[in-house]
Amino acid sequence: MYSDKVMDHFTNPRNVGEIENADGVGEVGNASCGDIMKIFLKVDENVITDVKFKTFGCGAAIATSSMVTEMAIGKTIEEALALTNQAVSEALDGLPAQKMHCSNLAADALHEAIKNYRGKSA
Amino acid sequence: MYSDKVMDHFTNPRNVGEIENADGVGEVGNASCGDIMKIFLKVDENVITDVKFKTFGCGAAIATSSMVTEMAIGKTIEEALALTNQAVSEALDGLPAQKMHCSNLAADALHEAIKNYRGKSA
Amino acid sequence: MKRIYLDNNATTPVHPEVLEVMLPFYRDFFGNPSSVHWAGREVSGAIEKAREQVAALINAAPAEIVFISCGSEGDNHAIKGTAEALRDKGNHIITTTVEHPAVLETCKGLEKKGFNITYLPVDRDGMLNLAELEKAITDQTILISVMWANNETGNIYPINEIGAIAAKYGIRFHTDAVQAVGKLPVDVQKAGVHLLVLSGHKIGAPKGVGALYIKRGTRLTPLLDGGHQERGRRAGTHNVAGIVGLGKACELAGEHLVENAAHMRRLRDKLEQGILDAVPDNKLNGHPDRDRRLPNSLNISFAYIEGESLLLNLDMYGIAASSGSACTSGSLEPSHVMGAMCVEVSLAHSSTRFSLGAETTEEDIDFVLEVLPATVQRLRDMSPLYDCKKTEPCEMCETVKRI
Amino acid sequence: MKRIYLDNNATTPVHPEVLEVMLPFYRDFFGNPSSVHWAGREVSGAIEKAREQVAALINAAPAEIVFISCGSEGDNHAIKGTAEALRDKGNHIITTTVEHPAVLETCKGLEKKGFNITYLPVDRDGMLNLAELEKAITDQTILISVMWANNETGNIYPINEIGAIAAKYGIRFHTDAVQAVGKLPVDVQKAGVHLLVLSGHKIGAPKGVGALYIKRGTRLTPLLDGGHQERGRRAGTHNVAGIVGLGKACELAGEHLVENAAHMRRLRDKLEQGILDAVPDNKLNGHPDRDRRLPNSLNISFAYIEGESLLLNLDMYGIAASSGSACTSGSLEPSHVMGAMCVEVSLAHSSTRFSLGAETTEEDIDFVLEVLPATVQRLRDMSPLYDCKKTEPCEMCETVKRI
Ligand SMILES: Cc1ncc(COP(=O)(O)O)c(C=O)c1O
Ligand SMILES: Cc1ncc(COP(=O)(O)O)c(C=O)c1O
Repeated sequence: MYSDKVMDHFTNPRNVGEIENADGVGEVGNASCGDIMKIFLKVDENVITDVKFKTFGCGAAIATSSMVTEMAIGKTIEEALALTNQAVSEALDGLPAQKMHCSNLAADALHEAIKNYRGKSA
Repeated sequence: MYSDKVMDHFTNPRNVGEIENADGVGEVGNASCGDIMKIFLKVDENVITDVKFKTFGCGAAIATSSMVTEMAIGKTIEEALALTNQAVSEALDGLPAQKMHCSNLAADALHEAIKNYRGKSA
Repeated sequence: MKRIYLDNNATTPVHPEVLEVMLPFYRDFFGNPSSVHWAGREVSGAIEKAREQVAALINAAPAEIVFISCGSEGDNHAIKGTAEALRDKGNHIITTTVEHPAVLETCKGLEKKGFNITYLPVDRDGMLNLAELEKAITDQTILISVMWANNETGNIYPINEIGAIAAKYGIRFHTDAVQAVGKLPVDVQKAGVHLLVLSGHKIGAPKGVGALYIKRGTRLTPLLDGGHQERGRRAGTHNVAGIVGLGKACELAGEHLVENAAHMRRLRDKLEQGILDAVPDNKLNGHPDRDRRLPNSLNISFAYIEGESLLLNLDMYGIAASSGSACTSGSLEPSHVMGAMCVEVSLAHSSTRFSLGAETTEEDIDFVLEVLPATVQRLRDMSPLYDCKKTEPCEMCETVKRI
Repeated sequence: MKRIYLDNNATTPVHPEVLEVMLPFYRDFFGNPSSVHWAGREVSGAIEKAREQVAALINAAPAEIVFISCGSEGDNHAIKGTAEALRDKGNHIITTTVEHPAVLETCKGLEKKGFNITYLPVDRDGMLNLAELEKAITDQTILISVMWANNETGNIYPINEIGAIAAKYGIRFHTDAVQAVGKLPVDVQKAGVHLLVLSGHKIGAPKGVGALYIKRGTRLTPLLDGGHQERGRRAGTHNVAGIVGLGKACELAGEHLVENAAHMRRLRDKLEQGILDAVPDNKLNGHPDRDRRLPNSLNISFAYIEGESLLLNLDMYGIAASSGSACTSGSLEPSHVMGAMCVEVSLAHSSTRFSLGAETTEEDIDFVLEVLPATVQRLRDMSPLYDCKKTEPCEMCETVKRI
């Protein structure tokens, strides 16, 4: 069902956890849908220096969360905002069709965290 | 589907044929039903001395025809009239349910032949 | 005793290669393809592979294939599902008088629910008049259902032409291709069909599995409601081994189509000619042009005798065939196909079908030709319809003789 | 890797003895049981023997058994067939909110056709209130459909009592016994049911075969119209090998019922107690009294984590289980059974079903108990719902915590 890349990120998720005193925190999803993703950011001079995540959800939700953290670290805020859910799923060699709707929200969570960061720093 | 007795009478039918100058001839059934039985009688002093049959029909029709000839030979007219289709099928160790309606008419054919004989001799 | 199986239109032996690919799914890979764990994953790929194999044989896309339990289910699904989905568009269905009971009885059931059914007649050769078909179309017509080939006579219907008529009027077209698949090239796109039914056990797959082709975009109400299997088009846990077997059987059927058809055709023609030559007072049922019948099918009536008793006699020689006699049909009437072709009733009762398979041999045919004439004669000698002028004139015999 | 199959409510492996009796019907006896020749006769007796074996397991008469292709077909047949046959008597059907989709979706379909359906609620343990059932009966009620045992929770419903209520009001009673047969004694006469469905692949027979018990005298419109098979009650060529396998599986199920149930019960209780003791923040789904659940079933939610990710983790250990999570149900909603029991939604997403089989071993259970607690903990450590007070208050967590 899942690609090897998805299974790799699911089995060995990167950057799990929280960042204390994060510069930005974003959360998307809800329990009725079965997926909640929370992203924590550290930003230094407009560059994302650290990202961590916590996710309640299925294999795809965990894998996309892990993948988005890897993709975001080192990017500028603007570059990170250009990251799409589609790009995340492509980086994972695709997701099953029925997972595209609910579990592919990691980029949204990242964007929420950036919004939260901008709100704070404004 | 068929009992051994039915198959025996079907494979080696007794008394197939016609009787020239028969004392009685009876025919029952019709082609749309798929079964036609014709019985020929020789009667001597109220005793059936010979019976022959010709049958167009399925295995059950042929076997019951054969059986009824065996059962009738040597019987008086009255005894032969008491022979029922049921008795014929029992003598064959039974017939499949769907065959009881259409193919179990041999005793009727015998009775028709007796009627024909009585009509002639009256 | 040697066994000669000439009833391949009733069912076929499971092909050894088909059984071989099925066995692992009984022994090791027993999971439910809907499951996410190893046991499910082991089998879900196999289902999709089979879907591709079935699709390839009929030139469909895999997503257009729905697995079902038998041909009858497919016909019920296609017709009832259309009736329900398109009820608002109309209540008229066109079919033929020679369809399989799975179509005819389904249509009769719909009549009770307010549908009008046109049952197109056939001529004495069992063929349709396409002008009549076209004339039968009304603005209420929601479905044309015509079989690709007839199971009793082997007659092949002009599916491409019917598809063109359906397309011209924008009417949905269903074809029961249970007898055509594996014996003829079947191309759903060329034929312009929206719904096509095939059944595994007619093509070397096991009994209990079949497929319904549903052209993309065809609104069809499911027959079995329930779980999400087959993308909501057919509920029920997949018959995994059966489906895998069906896939393999379709692959084999595609690979060997031309060669198998030629082989059966040659032997069928030999059998046909042999019988016509050796047994008097016969009547061929179906199209006299052998090109317009399935390459494996021969249906012939032997006047004055009844079919079941002939079958039983042939059976004693190890020869398996079938008959349109009431005695073998499960009903009180002889074959409705013979009736539709205006075959006289006692000839209908004697209609005998020989349907060959890829495994049929020359020796099989020779043996049938060796024993059949005397067997027919033996039964004729027992028949009151035969040569009955000797005794007294009989209206029945006259009818038969006229044919 | 060792494989531990704890998903027997989804499907079971084919019993080796079952496969053994099936194989001759793929290899040698391939005939169509409707045929009169040797090939047909070789198999028709086997079908009738299987019918007796199935009937014996549920205390029915063989003539009351109709072979079908799956449990879903049986539920559709029983309910739609009743709706059609008894439409003139009324248009009200009583069922429950926890039925299998094969019942629920069928009932939803009937609603569109003018039927009124009462979906009886269940309490938090998943049980029915029989007084409510009785109150729901109107003079329009034509059918009560209540499953014998639930596939997700294993809850056993009081079928005999429901049968008595149905009898009191002269209402037809259908029960989906797909999960009960083979795990509990099932006696159609004692239960007073008119229609009962069982499915082969849940009891060691292959997928693609099942049986519908139709009590003598029960008017039921067929779901599949066509040929005369099954005395007109179900058209379509018999799945001979599958039917033979189902017969054998029923025979084995009857012989080993008590011993298998005791074995599964002991191990299930060990697993249940072990999990309840070792994993905090859990919720048992289903009746707390283990006597009122199937002896093989355990359904439990682990707060803060989602079911599919737990399944995938267990799968990496070779453990096969299932979940009520939306991600495994094929729909966007978590299990309707959890919903009916008012299980809070995130707990519904984490509901995990372990269903044992006769082949489950003590070592299997020990291994699950060894790896499960750490696996749950690992996912909890990844979950924003777990221990989230550390960061900021979260309404969701509060909901979960309250359970
Ligand atoms: C209670 C219940 N009813 C019906 C079914 C449907 O059976 P099948 O999968 O054979 O169609 C199942 C199994 O999935 C079940 O557990
Ligand atoms: C033309 C045709 N349609 C439908 C069927 C029904 O197929 P099944 O026996 O698989 O239900 C058959 C076979 O009996 C057939 O020959």
